[in-house]
Amino acid sequence: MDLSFSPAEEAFRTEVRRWLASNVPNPPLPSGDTKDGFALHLAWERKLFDARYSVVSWPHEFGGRDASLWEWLIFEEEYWLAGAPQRVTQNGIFLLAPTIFQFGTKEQQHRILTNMASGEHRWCQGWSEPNAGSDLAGISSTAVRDAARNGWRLNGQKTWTTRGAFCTHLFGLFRTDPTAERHHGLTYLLVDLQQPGITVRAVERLDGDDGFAEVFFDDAFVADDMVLGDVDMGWKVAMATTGSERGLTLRSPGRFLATATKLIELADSLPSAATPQMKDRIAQAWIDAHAYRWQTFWTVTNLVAGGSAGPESSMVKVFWSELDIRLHEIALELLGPHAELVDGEFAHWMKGYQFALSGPIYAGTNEIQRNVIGERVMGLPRA
Amino acid sequence: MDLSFSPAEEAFRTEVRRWLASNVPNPPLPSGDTKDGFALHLAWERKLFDARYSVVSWPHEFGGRDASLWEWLIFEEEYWLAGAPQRVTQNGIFLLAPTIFQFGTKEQQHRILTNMASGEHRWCQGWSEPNAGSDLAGISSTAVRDAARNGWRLNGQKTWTTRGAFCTHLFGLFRTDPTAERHHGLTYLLVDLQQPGITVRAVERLDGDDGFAEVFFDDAFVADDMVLGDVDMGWKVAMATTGSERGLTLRSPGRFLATATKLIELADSLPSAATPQMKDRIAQAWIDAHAYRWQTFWTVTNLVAGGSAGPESSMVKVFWSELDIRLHEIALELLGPHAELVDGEFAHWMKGYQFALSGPIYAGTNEIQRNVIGERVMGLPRA
Amino acid sequence: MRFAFTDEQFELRDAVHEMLTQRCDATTLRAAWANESGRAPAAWAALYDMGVLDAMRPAASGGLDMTEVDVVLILETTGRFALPEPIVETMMVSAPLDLINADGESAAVVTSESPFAAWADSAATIVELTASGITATPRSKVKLQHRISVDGARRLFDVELPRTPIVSTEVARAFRRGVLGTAAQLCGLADRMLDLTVEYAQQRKQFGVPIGSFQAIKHHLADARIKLEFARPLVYRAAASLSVNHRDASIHVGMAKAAASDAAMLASRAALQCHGAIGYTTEYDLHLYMKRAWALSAAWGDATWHRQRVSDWLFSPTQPVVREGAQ
Amino acid sequence: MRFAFTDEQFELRDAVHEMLTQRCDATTLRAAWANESGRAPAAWAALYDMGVLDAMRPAASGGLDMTEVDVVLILETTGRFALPEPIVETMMVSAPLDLINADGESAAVVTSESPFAAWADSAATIVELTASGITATPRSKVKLQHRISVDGARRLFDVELPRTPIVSTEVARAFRRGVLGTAAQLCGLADRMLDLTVEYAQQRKQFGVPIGSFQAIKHHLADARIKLEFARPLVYRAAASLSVNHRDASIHVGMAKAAASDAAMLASRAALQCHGAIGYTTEYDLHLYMKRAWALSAAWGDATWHRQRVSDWLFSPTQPVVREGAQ
Repeated sequence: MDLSFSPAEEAFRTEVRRWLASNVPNPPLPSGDTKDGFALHLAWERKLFDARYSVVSWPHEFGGRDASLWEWLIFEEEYWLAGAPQRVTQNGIFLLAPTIFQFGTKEQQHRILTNMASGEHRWCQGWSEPNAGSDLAGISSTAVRDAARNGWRLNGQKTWTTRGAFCTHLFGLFRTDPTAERHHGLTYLLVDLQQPGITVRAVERLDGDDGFAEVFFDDAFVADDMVLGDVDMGWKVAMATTGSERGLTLRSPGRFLATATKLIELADSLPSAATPQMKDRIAQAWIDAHAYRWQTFWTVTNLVAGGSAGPESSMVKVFWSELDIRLHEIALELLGPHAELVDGEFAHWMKGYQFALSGPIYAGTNEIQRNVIGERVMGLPRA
Repeated sequence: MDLSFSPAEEAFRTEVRRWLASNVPNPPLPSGDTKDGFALHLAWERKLFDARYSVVSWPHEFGGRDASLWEWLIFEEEYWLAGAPQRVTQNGIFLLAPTIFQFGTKEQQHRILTNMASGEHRWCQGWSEPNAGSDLAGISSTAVRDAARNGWRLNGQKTWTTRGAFCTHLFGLFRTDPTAERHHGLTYLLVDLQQPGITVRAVERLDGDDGFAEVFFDDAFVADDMVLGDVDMGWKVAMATTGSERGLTLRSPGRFLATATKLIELADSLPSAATPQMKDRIAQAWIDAHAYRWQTFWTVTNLVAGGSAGPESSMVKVFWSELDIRLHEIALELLGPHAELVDGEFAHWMKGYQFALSGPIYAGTNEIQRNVIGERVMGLPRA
Repeated sequence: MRFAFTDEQFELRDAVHEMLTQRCDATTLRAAWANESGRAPAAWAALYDMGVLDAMRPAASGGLDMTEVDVVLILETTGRFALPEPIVETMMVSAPLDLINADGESAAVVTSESPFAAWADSAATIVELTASGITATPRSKVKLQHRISVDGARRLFDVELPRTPIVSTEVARAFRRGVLGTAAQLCGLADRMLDLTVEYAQQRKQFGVPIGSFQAIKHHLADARIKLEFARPLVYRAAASLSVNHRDASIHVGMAKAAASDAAMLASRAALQCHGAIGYTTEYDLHLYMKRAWALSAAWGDATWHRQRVSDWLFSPTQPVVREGAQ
Repeated sequence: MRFAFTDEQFELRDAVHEMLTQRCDATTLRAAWANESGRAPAAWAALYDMGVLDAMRPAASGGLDMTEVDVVLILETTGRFALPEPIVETMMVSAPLDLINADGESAAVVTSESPFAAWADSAATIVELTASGITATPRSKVKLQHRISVDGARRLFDVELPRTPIVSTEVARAFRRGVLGTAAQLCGLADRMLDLTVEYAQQRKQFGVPIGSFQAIKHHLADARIKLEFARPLVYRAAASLSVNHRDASIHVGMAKAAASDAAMLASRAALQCHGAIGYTTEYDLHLYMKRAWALSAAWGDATWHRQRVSDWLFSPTQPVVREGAQ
């Protein structure tokens, strides 16, 4: 057991910290879930890309640095501690890209990945449908073969598409075999949103930003070279992505360490509100943030040694999503009557609370995750 | 709305308080769930009976005082605040008696109730069986008609019978119609345990006392005049009892007010352990104990006005059982390394904690209660 | 002992309920988010016509001389509908002390626990509760600076008050009435959020069955419902204590607000989680009630603040036998 | 960065696991509850033969010179089996400082946080950790008074120590080792209780199905499992910090004990509730592990005590940038 980072890794940390110190936008950018804010974020992401900080863990040829998992974690810790902007391109980079690396052809990788890393193409996720939420296998949007044009015709509707209103492309599941049911006969398609036959309607999120979108398909077209993996085998491909969706957690310890640190600073700045009982809860949340960090180091050591992340990732998702809410609840209690303000110096705490509230809902509700933990981690019988 | 007690009620409170002050055993009696302790408790209950404090709410003819619900509540508050002994006859008095008042013949009432109130006969509950716990309708113990002797022959096994080892009689459900299933074909029988064909085996509880018993029936006999309600209609009768089992809560606010008061005194006696965060939790528990008191006053006012207690009693059961655990958890935390001791001045807290842990399990687990609340109080669909 | 409301008190509550069903539905709330005042004038006018605004005002000055017990159910109902009006500030805090006229005008109130004046720009009078007493200043003499609440209907303001004379020393009582009114509204909000969720869970299907049939959903909602059902009695009891000026009224009110704030927060968590993504959009109505619950649970002293006072009282050396607190 | 154990460390753990499977099953625990010493001599003898008792002792005095990282899994395993032996007191606290002989004798330890000496009547030496230093007194010179623990195997004693010289000033380190060892045992106990419960929930049927198929049971157990899986890394990390004498080792150990105590308490609640009445009897094995968990979660400083120290450290004015705490 060696809990120190190598000189090379520490050097990388220093380099990243320096670069961020002199480049992170100050004052912070407005929310990236509004039209204007999204544009500002794109400029920032372009800057990251030019400095090869957009996708550090990717191969050099796609704009990355071939960074190790450890370097990636170090980058993420520094990124969050520096208060750098949320990544508005994350759904492509963290959810789709791993799937493309795993299932995409070399040609697809070259055509798609670099444009994704640079922000040239922005990808949103098309999983949920009005009748397919927690029950993802309920998908009913269809893709019908159009042999004449060597592609597929899409019809149906996707919903809860994060930042769909600001994206250029969508990845999602469509039913290609109408006779098949549930998990069968689905295909994983990559769809250009900028074409006739597609209507995107922004949907306002709890915090008032247009963070969601509904996407309507009316005979939209997808060419064969935009099929990811085998036709009718989309479920297997998608599961790999939802796996890495929960795997997003791999990058987030830094996020909660940063929030815990800000929470301590907030308490220091509000001495009369920072009673011993509040400090006790802050200490617990800070301990939890570090528990998450070390649990991640444990997992990464295992991955580096060739292991793989299994259903345990469901435990991680429940843990961080509820920790995030606790961190913000404590902050709001410290703020007392100031908590409800969405203007002024403390506004980011209410904004953050509303964002945190989505954690136990998206990427598989925590209720679904607890079922998975009970059944696949602990071996309890299915209902 | 008038939240004051009448002069007569206050006078009753004073009378009860005086009597208890000069009669409550000091030092407290040992646990009533051991052979010797049970005997000492019986003597105490006899003393209560002689002073007509055993069953204050019962008619005078059965040893009571025809006390109003309010007087009963006042008595219970004073009883607990005086630190008087737990009632080892409570399962008869609080669970069976209400059913006998509702379903028993005049003859049965006269034959059974006074002996119950005096402790002459001690009644235990025969609900659960090895395969009928939360799923009470799974009962398989049988009662077969014995026309020659004008009665029934019992075979089977009951379990988790509280204080069964010290009781003289058992009330429970037996399957009289072997062809009927689940809730049908069950009959509510009153069984004399002191007869051949019955074996009682004490089962040690978490705290080491013989608080449970298994009761085995091997052609035991019950005469027709010990059938409560109609043959094969036992489920309806039993539900009335489990209703009042949760209704036990009607008497228990005093119990938790007393515990909360003792908890505050404990904190005062341990200044270094009584940190602001512990005091904060104590205040919350004290508030909860009073919430329970006033919720009870609300219910009683409604009952006095002719209303009836419905599935809401499931909410009460969940609330007090979890409050009881919280109260004791806080005490154990105040005691720190002394908490594990079961000798010395603080031992009653660990004893009380172990007792409290049974709350969410007996009388229908809190999981079952939450189902009931969801379905019958809130109107959510059954699974 | 009679811990229940009279038929008259229920009837008045029902009348207000019926009126608000007409004049304060979700559409009204969305209008309030968008309009200039953030208020629901039709509902306010009706409350004035019904005499509700002056219910607590002394008869001598044109009020109905009602008590906290008479109006607590009305306040709970205004919470149920998330009425975007300064009813607590006007009806509970100002009218009983004749700090405003009985002509339907409204008041805004600032205290150290609620430093932002809600709907102050449309108020006739700005009332301040200070340690030394109560002041009442015409809005025209007050400098207002708009602050933005997460609840789009709640128009908050920083106020700059000129030196003005103390008009009343009933600060403690006025504060308690404000706390009680807010606690009552929180119970109504919690109830409404749970109703919305039960309704949704009954019809929304996943895996071929209504999601309300899942044990996890049932238990989330059962826990929230339990919390609410044990907060309400504390609120009603606090109302009774205020109406008779009970020695420990401030403690009883604190117990009520702590319980009501916690109940409303738990209800909003359960409601949002059981709804899932739909509840996370502003197109769905839940957020209109949830954000009010967030705001009011922290206003007039949050749960932690009131619990601290109860704790200080319980552990004060001068505290008489604690059992007295039970009487 | 390599946050994992070596094959050798796992092998040693497995060897101890296998031995305890033979020599420390539930029958052994019940025997310990009943016998004179409260101990499991066969298991203790085997640990001595395996060199485990002297693993942390300097090689110079006949030990194996192992570190906290080498032994933390062993301690977790002794917790899994609720080994009724003073292994933490002997192996972690006393042997590393040569306070007892390397011949299989045992030590009892008293500190201000754990004032009762466990298994002191069968110990060779009574070790006391005081602010000024460590004392070690032969049992013959110590007055013992038996105290009864809820865990029938844990024989506790009030001790009356004669004045004896300080034999070591390594108090802080000895205390941290005791805390770490106890935290590791708590993880093992939690794991065992959850295994027992899953096994029971798989076979116990109600309403015609295994109770483990009910969502309420799954979610209780999932929550307990999550708590445990996020406590373990803190325990292993604390072991590493102790082994390199990390500047913040005391904080890391405190984080570990707070998390392990909470995890064990939650696991015992979930285990008992999911078992129902059967778990509430002493005829069933759960209580043997649950009562040890109750005792150890409070021993060597409970969660609240350690969290208080973390809090004091986090909020001390001299605290360097908190992010350093993350390194």
